[in-house]
Amino acid sequence: MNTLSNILIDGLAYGMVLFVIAVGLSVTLGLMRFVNLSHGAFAMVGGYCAALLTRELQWSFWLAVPLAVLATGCLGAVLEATVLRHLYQRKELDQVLFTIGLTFVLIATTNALAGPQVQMVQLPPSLAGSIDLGFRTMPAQRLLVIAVGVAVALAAALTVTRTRFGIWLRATVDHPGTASSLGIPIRTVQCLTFAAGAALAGLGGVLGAEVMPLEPYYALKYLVLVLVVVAVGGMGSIAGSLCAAILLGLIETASKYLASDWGSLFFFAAMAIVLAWRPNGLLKR
Amino acid sequence: MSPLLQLRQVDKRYGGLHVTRQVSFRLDAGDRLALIGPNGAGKTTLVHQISGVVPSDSGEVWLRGENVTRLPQARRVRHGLARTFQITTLAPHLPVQRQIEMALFEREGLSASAWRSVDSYPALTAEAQELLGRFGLRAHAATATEDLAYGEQRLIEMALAMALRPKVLLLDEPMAGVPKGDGARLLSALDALPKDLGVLIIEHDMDLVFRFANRIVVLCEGAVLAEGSPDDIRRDPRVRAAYLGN
Amino acid sequence: MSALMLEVKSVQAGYGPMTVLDGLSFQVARGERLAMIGRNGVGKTTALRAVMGVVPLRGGSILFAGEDVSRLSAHQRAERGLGLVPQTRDVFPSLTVEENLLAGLKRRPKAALSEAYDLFPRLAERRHNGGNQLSGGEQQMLSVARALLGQPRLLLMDEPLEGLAPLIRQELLAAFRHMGQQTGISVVIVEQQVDEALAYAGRAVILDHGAVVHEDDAAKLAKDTDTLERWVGMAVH
Amino acid sequence: QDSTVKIGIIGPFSGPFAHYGTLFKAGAEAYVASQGGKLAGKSVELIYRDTGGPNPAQTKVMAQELIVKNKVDYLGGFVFTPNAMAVAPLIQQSRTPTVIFNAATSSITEKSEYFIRTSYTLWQVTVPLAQWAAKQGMQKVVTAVTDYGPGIDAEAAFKSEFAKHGGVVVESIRMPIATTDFGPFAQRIRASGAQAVYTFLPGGPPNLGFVKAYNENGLARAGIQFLGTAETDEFDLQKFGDSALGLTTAFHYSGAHDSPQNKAFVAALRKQDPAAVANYASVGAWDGMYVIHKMIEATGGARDGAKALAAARELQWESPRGPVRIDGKSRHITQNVYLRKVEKQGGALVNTETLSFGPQVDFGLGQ
Amino acid sequence: MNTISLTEPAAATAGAAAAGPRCAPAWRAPALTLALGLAACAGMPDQLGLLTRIFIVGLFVLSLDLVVGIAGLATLGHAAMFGMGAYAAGVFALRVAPDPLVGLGVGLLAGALLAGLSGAFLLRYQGFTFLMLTVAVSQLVLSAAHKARAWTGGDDGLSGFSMGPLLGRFAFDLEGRVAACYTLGVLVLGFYAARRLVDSPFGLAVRGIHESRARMAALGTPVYRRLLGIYTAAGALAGAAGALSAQTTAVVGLDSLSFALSAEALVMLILGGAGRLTGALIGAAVFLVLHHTASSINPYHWLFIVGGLLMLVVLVPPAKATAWLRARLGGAP
Ligand SMILES: Nc1ncnc2c1ncn2[C@@H]1O[C@H](COP(=O)(O)OP(=O)(O)OP(=O)(O)O)[C@@H](O)[C@H]1O
Ligand SMILES: Nc1ncnc2c1ncn2[C@@H]1O[C@H](COP(=O)(O)OP(=O)(O)OP(=O)(O)O)[C@@H](O)[C@H]1O
Ligand SMILES: [Mg+2]
Ligand SMILES: [Mg+2]
Repeated sequence: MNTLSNILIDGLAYGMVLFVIAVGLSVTLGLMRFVNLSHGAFAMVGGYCAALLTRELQWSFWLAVPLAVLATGCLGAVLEATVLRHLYQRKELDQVLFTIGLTFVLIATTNALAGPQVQMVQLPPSLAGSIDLGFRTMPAQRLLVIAVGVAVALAAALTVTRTRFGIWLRATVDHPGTASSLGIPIRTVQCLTFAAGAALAGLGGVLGAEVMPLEPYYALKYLVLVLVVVAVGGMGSIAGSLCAAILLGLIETASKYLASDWGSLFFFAAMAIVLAWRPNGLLKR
Repeated sequence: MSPLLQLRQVDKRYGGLHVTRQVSFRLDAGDRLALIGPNGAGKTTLVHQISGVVPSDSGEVWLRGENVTRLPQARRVRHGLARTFQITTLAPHLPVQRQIEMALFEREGLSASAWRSVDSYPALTAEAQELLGRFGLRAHAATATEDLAYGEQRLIEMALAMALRPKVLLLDEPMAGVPKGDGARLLSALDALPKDLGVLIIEHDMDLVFRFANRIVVLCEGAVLAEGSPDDIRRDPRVRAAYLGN
Repeated sequence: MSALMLEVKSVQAGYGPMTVLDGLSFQVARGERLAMIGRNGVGKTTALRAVMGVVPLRGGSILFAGEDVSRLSAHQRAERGLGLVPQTRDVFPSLTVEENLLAGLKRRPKAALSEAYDLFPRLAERRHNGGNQLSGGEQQMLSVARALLGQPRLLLMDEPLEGLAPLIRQELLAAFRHMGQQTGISVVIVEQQVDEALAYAGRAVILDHGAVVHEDDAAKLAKDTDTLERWVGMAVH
Repeated sequence: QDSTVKIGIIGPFSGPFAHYGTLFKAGAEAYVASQGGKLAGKSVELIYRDTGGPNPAQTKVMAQELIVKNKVDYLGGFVFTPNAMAVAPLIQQSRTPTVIFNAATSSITEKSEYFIRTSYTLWQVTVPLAQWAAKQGMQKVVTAVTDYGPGIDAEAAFKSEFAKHGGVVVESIRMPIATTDFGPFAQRIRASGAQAVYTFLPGGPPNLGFVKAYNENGLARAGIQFLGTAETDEFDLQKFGDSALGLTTAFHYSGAHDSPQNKAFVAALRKQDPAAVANYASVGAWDGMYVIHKMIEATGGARDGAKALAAARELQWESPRGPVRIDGKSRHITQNVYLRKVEKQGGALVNTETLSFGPQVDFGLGQ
Repeated sequence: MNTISLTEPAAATAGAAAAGPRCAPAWRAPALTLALGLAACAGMPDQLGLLTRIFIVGLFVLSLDLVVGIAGLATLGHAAMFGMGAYAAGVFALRVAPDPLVGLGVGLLAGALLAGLSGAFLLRYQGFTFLMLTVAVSQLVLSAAHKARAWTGGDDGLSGFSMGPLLGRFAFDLEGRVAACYTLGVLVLGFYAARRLVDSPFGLAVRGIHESRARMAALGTPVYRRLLGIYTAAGALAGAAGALSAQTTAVVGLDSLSFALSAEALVMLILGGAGRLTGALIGAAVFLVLHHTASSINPYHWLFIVGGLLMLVVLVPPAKATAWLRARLGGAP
């Protein structure tokens, strides 16, 4: 009984961490269908910015995080406007190659600038402790992650499905030329969306740092994990990514409680089963 | 004589949408059957059901005396069925000639042969080139298919179906995008096909339909509205109201 | 204010190493209906796409309502009043029918949508279906309706009748005529159904190898079987 | 030219484990610099090769190149067991003395008689820790190790030794190597009702994650004693912040070891590379170079593997970690193991040695 | 016979000069590879280890090209077959017999077997779903190998076996001469077989499936079976490459099953150009040589170099670059 509630609580918390880390990719890969393997690198940039601001400059966490997210978004926008825009029409494999290359360079840069050590984001006292749930305790920071995760999921899903911008975005992805000839400013749409994806990646990097520590290889380490979340959730479905993240978080946590010596076997088996059952993801549109 | 193709009460739903309803008709050797009807009547869906792209919810499809309702697409093709697509469906990067050769290898049952080069079948190569020549595409033999104009790609759709030397040929708006003159000539050329071949054609150009078909089935809202000779259909007031106009 | 809606001056365009349009020039007057005909692969589609700005120019210039739009992007041209019905229809598969219609809309949605649904009742029935779930003809309707909702001053239509049932075709051409009288919209129509196109249009140009080879009054051209036979290869009737 | 001795150093210089490579380099070069740039009168050339992570095939290619093309006299380095295993046939065939600076599985030195090891094995540091735990009156301990070779070694070592002294390992948790969220394991440790947790994790981020989970889930407050080995590695000790205070580990080296030799080592290292950290990797390289130094001395710089090995076998010296010697039979280093506690000194966290268990051999051989 | 004529038949035959597409002889590229490989071995006797590695990885990337470039199935799990072949050959050498050629056959079969079995499941899916499922399958195989310590040695690696002499005569030497010739030989044979496969009607059908499944199905091609065929063939080649790796290094690590290996091979393939087989070899050679030089000159920041190169290759594709160069140098078009 106790184990079950532990699994539920820890699984939910871990799932939300997975979600905030993956949601940016859900935008760039899922929605824009741009195979953005540099997602982890953007997350890393966001995380490092926040770590730098809070630790070296002693900024308040609440100020540093939005700024770090903004900075990542700007980096995304600049890269999109200068280089990545030329890759939308290219083969997916070219996108893979380019974004992997970009990731390598960002890893090497990070390593050269900040060294190989783990970077910590300085948490404010209100988040640093843990919260007593009666029968157990839980890190306070996870509550923030859960709240932000839900908020981001709602905001993103509504933007995509309910607003004019969402229609523009999906139209642009389907047939850019035709979208443009209907008067949709496709360049703006693409650039903004990519920047938003990068910013969300940055947010994930910051908020997820407690569980997925920031170090240069961060950019590649969790790539498979976030790809799995996006795949299981279904291309282009933010809500799907949320469900997938929670499901996978629960499974992973349950396996830690009950059968940890099987490693990530259950995680991947779960993914295989879900995809075999629903090839287009949990929430197929 | 058993019909080449027979549909028995074929049905298909997409969620709440009843797309084909209890459709039955037959196609005999030598038939030139036109399937017409308003947009969204379910004509393409019916062709998908016959060729096995889309499974039927109920009903049966019989091909040359055999129930093929549950067979996969490939098996139906081997039973002598060939089709074209309304929305051009080709391998975009392959040279046009290779595209045709694929069909020929498949017809000859060679597509599992994994050692001899495709160039070592001179008879088939010649046949492919001859076929391209007949469609005026000989000069494009080495061109990548996607580099052809839309109308030329429509012709390849036809050429591929012909290459299979089918017994039953399903043509889904083959003339769309082809200049009218060429379309007319294409159809009269179809007339010269072997007599025992059954052709089912979907087409919205009534000039061509009335010239080509010896029998017409009108589909409306997924059900057969009328069936008969071209003259019957032309005069049928229901068909005029639903489809033909004045 | 220029009396010409569109002026295409010795335009060059192509794909990769290939040149498709080679010195293409033609004009469209305000309120005029121009038919563009020619065999497969002569560059009709490319011409329309170049005017719209979807295919980049390699030479020449395009003037729209007197303004040089050669360097503008497609959406800027759309804002100035150009509209295109692409030959491949390009319905957005991940949008529903209604969202497809809203994509290019600049006005209040309600009135515009009901206009579109009046023209194509079939679309109203399918309004919540995905764009990838439509029949060929329904896609064509959607593509035309979508372009019309943008309220273009010059509408470029690439085989807009293809795949439509005869009844719809007649209705649609009638609607186009009506619209032309009401709003003074100019139209360039590419059509393989040459007789229909010539009956609808006021003037016609024939393309071959990416250039205009013949230009005439549509009604006159319709009777000029020699010319048609030569350039379009049709011996209809 | 003839009098130059070439030493190939194989380790990860890129990838997630690149800091090992950096520390190897700093440690080895610091040693050479401390000897005035020459070893036994010979100038030495250090040639580095990057393996990335565990990649035996790649490692073998590099070792082969070093031996055949660069004609190195000695090999050094090695972080991962399979990489070390991969070169065994090569060094055996070419008689190249090879000093392992880090890889910690006991059986490696059995694969070739040209292997010498100046690091540690998990048996070596765990056995005295288990004895100590039993002596402290602990009866129930839970083990939580990362599920890979060294972790399994560590678990086996603790279990068998602790049982010998009457203790019970109530639960043996193996944590997948890719684990990032250690919360569930912390809960399991707590639920097991043990008095202490013995743990082994690979260096870097997992250490941080585990210690954080240990604190956040209230294990420290519940009085569950932390028994570790390399977890409080000086390399990222400062990142732990105050959460590391009081962690108890048993290990063969602490950067804070109080001896003139260690002070000299730390100073030399600083001078070589201000960013380098004195920890088990850099000291492993430093001592490894010492062994190579002595082998060069014995052979006079000539290429004679057998003679070099004979010299190394009986070596005994005062290392920065304390008195050590190479065990003649196993060719593994015999050294003191210390009980250490994390404390704050001058604003920085250090591993303070509170107790020396005395010289320990590798108990893992023949297990 | 069908007799349609759209244009005048005379015109069609007159245009017979328009040549159709033709395949290059299947032996040409492999023969060139053999010549280049031998020349490299002769020219760089010190670097036989590196060359051996290039031959092995080249064979592996070649097999990946069959799946990715030819069949159009992007996979990030190809290492599963490589590792399977490696472990099979290693276990075979350790427990049964040390003969290299028999071991190679065992590795090849093991790779084919795994590909056949996993393909039977995987090939029901396409695109991104397929990609992620290949990741899942290879991770499951990795977990299994990790768990089966008794057979695989877990993460300590499978070691302790040694290979007998090749053909009973040529023992594997320290400089790696025999290993280099052996792997080059297998690579060239594998390349020749792959070339024939791709140029055959079977290969054509697979390429057709790559481009349009619906079209191929309508032509009567049993799509699933053809894909399974090519996937199994690719698995066999990957297994052979794995076996070569196990035999020449005498150790098999879990890295031979890892995601990193799959991803790296994919990078090599795209680098060299997917879908042309030669691209696979070029990509493997360029990548490994680069890695090797970059990491011997300055091991610290080789990621800068390779990352920059990858981006450059995408932005300025080699084909474009050579065309530009040729134009620049004023050569014939
Ligand atoms: N995307 C493309 N890439 C390369 N070549 C193309 C492309 N689109 C068209 N072409 C080529 O450009 C030429 C002109 O094509 P275009 O589509 O403009 O012709 P069209 O007159 O519209 O023909 P149709 O009547 O068949 O639609 C053709 O030869 C075609 O092969
Ligand atoms: N996958 C699908 N999901 C839902 N509805 C579909 C799907 N495919 C087709 N439909 C609907 O089924 C109906 C019949 O489509 P079908 O393509 O068979 O029409 P058609 O008779 O060929 O029309 P057209 O002449 O326009 O090509 C259409 O209304 C279409 O919207
Ligand atoms: Mg249809
Ligand atoms: Mg066109």
